[in-house]
Amino acid sequence: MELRKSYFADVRKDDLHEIGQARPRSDSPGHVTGKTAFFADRNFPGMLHLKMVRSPHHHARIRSIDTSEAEKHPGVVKVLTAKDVPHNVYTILILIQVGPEDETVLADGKVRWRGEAVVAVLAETERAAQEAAAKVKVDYEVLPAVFDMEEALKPGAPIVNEYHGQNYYLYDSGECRKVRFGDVEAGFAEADHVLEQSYQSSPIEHAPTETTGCIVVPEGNDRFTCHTNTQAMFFTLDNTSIILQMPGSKLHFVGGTVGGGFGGKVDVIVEPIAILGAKLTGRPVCFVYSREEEMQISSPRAAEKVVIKDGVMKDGRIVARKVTGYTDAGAYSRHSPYGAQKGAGHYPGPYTIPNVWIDTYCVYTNRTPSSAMRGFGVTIGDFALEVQMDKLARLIGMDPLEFRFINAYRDGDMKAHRQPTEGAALIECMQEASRAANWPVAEKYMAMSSYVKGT
Amino acid sequence: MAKVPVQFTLNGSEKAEFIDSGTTLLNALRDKIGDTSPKGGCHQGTCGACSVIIDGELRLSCLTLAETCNGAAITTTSGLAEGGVLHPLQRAFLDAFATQCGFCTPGMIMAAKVLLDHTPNPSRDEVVEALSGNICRCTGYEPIIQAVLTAARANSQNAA
Amino acid sequence: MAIRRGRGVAAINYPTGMNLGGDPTQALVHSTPTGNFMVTLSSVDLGQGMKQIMAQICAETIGVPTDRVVVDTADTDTGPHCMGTFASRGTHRAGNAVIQAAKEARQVMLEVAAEELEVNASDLETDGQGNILVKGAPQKSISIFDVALSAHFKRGRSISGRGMFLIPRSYPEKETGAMKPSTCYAHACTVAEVEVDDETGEVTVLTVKNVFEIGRALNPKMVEQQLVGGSWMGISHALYETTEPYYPNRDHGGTDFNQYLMPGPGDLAETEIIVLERPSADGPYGAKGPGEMCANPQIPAVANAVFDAVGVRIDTLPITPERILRALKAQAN
Amino acid sequence: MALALQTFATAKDANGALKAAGTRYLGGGTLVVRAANEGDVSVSGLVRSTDPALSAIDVGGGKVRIGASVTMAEIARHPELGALAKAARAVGGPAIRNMATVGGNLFAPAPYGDFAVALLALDAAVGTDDGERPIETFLAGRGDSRAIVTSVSLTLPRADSFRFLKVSRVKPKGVSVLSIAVVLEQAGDGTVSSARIALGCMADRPVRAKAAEKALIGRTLDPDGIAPALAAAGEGTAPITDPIASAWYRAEVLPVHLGRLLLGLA
Repeated sequence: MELRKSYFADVRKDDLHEIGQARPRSDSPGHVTGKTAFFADRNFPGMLHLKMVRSPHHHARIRSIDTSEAEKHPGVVKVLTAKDVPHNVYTILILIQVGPEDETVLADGKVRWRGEAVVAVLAETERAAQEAAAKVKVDYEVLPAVFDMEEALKPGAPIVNEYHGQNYYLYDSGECRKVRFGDVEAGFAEADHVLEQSYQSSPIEHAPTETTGCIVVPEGNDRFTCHTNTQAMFFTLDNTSIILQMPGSKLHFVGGTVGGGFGGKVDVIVEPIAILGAKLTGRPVCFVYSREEEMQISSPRAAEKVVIKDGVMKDGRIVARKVTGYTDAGAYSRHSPYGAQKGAGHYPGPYTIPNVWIDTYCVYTNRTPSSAMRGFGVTIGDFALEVQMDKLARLIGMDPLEFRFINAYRDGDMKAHRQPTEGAALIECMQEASRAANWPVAEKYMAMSSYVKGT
Repeated sequence: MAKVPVQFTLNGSEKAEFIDSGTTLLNALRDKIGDTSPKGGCHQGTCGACSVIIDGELRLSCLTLAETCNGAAITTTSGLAEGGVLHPLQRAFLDAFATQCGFCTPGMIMAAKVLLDHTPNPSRDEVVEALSGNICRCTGYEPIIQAVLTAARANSQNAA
Repeated sequence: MAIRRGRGVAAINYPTGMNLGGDPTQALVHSTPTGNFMVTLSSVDLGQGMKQIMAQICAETIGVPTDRVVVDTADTDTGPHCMGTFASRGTHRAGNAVIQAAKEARQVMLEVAAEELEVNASDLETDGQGNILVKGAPQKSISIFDVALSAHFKRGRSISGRGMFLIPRSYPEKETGAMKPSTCYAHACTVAEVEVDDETGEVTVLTVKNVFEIGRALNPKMVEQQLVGGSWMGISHALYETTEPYYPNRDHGGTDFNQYLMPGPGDLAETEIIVLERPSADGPYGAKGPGEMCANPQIPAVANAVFDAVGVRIDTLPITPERILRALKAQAN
Repeated sequence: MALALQTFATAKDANGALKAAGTRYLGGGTLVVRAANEGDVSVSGLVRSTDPALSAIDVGGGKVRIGASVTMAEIARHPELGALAKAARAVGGPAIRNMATVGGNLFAPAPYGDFAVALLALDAAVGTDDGERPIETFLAGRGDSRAIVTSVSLTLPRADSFRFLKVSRVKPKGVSVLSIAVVLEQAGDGTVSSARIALGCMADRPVRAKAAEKALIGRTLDPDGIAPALAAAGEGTAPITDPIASAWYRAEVLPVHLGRLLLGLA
């Protein structure tokens, strides 16, 4: 890696003692000696193992659940169903008023994706929990399911989640988050070329080497210590407190040594049910995802569809951009309404375009609920935007890098969401990339600056 | 549940335990013996985080039943530093900033150690091959490869 | 058989912190009797090295070497609230909270030192080595060790501080979408060079040249860790990864690291990283969040390079050999 | 029922124990222990044998008998099994190769079982206490087999007559898109006098490409000469679809990779 100190030297103090120094990491000695203690590197006498009975169906009504055989299985200590969860509602973004409360901790009456948690089995050993889980009998009435976002948005599609009443999240702005800037239709009318293209992604897993999990220890004084690899301590504590209808003062979360997160450990999934198990049994409880669960049950990065329609002039200026984004939330919201609206704030990308129209939708389908991941709400949008930029440049016969210089945002430029650009540095990144990749551009672009408009 | 005796050396010291038959070496090491340096990243044999050295060979402790290790000599990453002095590989991982979350690190170091034990001056391709059963999600592998090559160079200089 | 070569470029920006703000983080800082400093947080280190970075930020602000700072974090009984580690917010939000707390502690430290040295606190400065000096008269000094002892046992002062950082929540205007998503943005431009086997659709990424602008590289080696690993993940996203290979069909989802595809150590592109620093107005020492955006530009850069190589557009991720081969066959017809 | 392991000194005794319901034979553990870890509760008893014959490699007279417990790593480093080394190294990473056995590989479902593909091309004989069977017969009925595999025997190929290719997405250790093993004999004029081609991932278990084998006879190993064989390569196959690749893709690239292998380009 090289630091190119020549850029922005006039606005940067470089005479610091500790900042800017490549100090060794304080945690590395623990890592290389195997002494770093991850949550699972603890062992408590009498610890129970929690295994989840999951839906084999994408969409089904639960007619009945029979846990009697499982409860009799040797080594089983407790079997939990929806009725055992004090406030059986997954409350993830309620603390910042995003909501919605559209998901249960354990399925109650219905399942809406293959893998949804239905019954939790707590046993002396993992094996006993697995064997007992196999003995839980759930009678399902299978319902029609929908997997394709376009199908889900059509009238008459199976309703994934009755909470919403339709297969999309309802924002205060309506069926989508909207950005309206300038007159996009006038821009298309004025443009030399109009190009509309559609982009698609598939769900992506964080795949941390350490799977999601926690160990809960009853402290004997009505308090519970939860050793967890959550990415957000109080987020998890406060949500658990609501779900378990338990004062937050009874909960003690310890973590902060995590075997990779990438956004996958932001969902508050394992802790509430494990703490409930510890409370009802008085025993330490370990609930850790198997690798299969991490890969297919934990929330992935959402699949997205992005439709971009651009009006571009022969001289390289983009004069209008309309973006319609669809985020496949799966069966429940989790963080997806937030992610979809983050996309609305990100489009039309780091370019100054006078006429912009953005709609971003959060769509429900019968698949594993998606949630946050590294680059949440932006990564797939950037793929779509930057491939579109390449297509536009070729459409007008312009070098793709030079085309970006022409449209790059600079300090003071008004963005579509009506914030003036501050601290821009796209131009300088492209100038340095031009040099590093030996991809020459015209001298006028190398002379540009993010500081001042116009060269 | 039938208990079976297991006895082996772990990092040079004798260990003897009664365990449930069918217990994996990974679980025996972590839960019974208290060596948590091998990590359970998948329990499928697909991530390498549980790698240990058994009688000089790299093995996956998650797929090895403990009772099949009677009489074996087992090495784990927790046993590499001698008298508080880091093994050259551990030193190289530190210096190369080759750890991020650290979860894969003990397994990576085991895989690298077996390589250097047999091939003191490996090529880059040999390092890549040696690490190929170990997943890292943070680093992009390059710093780890560089750490192993650096440790090999340090080894050969010490030997010279 | 033909191996065809192409290159592609992409440029991106990325917001630091939770979209629309409203995501607070707090920090507490106090000295021990011998002049070491404790930073207490509830933020989570995911492996990116937050603990180390917070120690360096605190050390810089107080004016001591980093090894005199201990970070105690992610314990809800001791650490004040943090929204969590996500949205490239850790360094920015917690870093600002630590600076505020450390400044408050530093002020008390200087006041105690001023009493010991019988000067005004405003006339004092730190040397970064653990000493407090009178500006312009460095021979007149006192060690932070002695200042902390004095504060504890002689003057009854708590060398401590509280920090809180909150970007006020922005609410999007319903009809226009007027809003403030973020206060600062990181930037990147990537050029990727690929080879495509036009009989099998297999792609080899030969080189990626990444330029990242991240505000401030607080610890350059740790920044490099993030950027190298992120660049690998970007390529991985472009060409390999998905839990649903036949999306929207739900079948054949991978359940292990053999089936969930990611580039192995034998698939690495030659990776070049160049870092620019335009300090952000509200970042801790100008830092922005580099952890997420570093994995984004490789995806379109690789996609564009594939087109440059073989003349087919794959607008669906991941860009698998199958998708390329199908497109090549369609193109041939 | 908790999992329990029984160890026997002879394969014969182990065979007896395997008659009990819910038992499986434990080889290297890469399949069986994994299944138990993943919550397969149908198996409660594991049986293994420490019979030294299972771990022996006997080379002589141009033939080799490999005990079923011999690992991929042992084959890969054996000085007289150089011809098989590439196929043995195609299995897993270093740790897996120290564990995965020849016997286990015969049971590995696609996309695993690359070494068995090589054994099929080499026309190995699979030994149990009941005697030896041709590998083709064995593979066809492997789901019904309860008897412990004790060995595989084969005639060692001349180095230049045996070719092996594994195609994977992830390097150097990824599971197969497909694997191909070819044993070729050529006449003095360079034309193919005999050919045996085995394919991995082109069905749920290794299969032969008999039409392609036939189409090679009398042909030379050049693009024109092998064209009929490539055209026939997929005949009788039913490629798997999995997270690695679809059946369509496997079928499309099989002739490409077979061609490269035959022309010495792979």
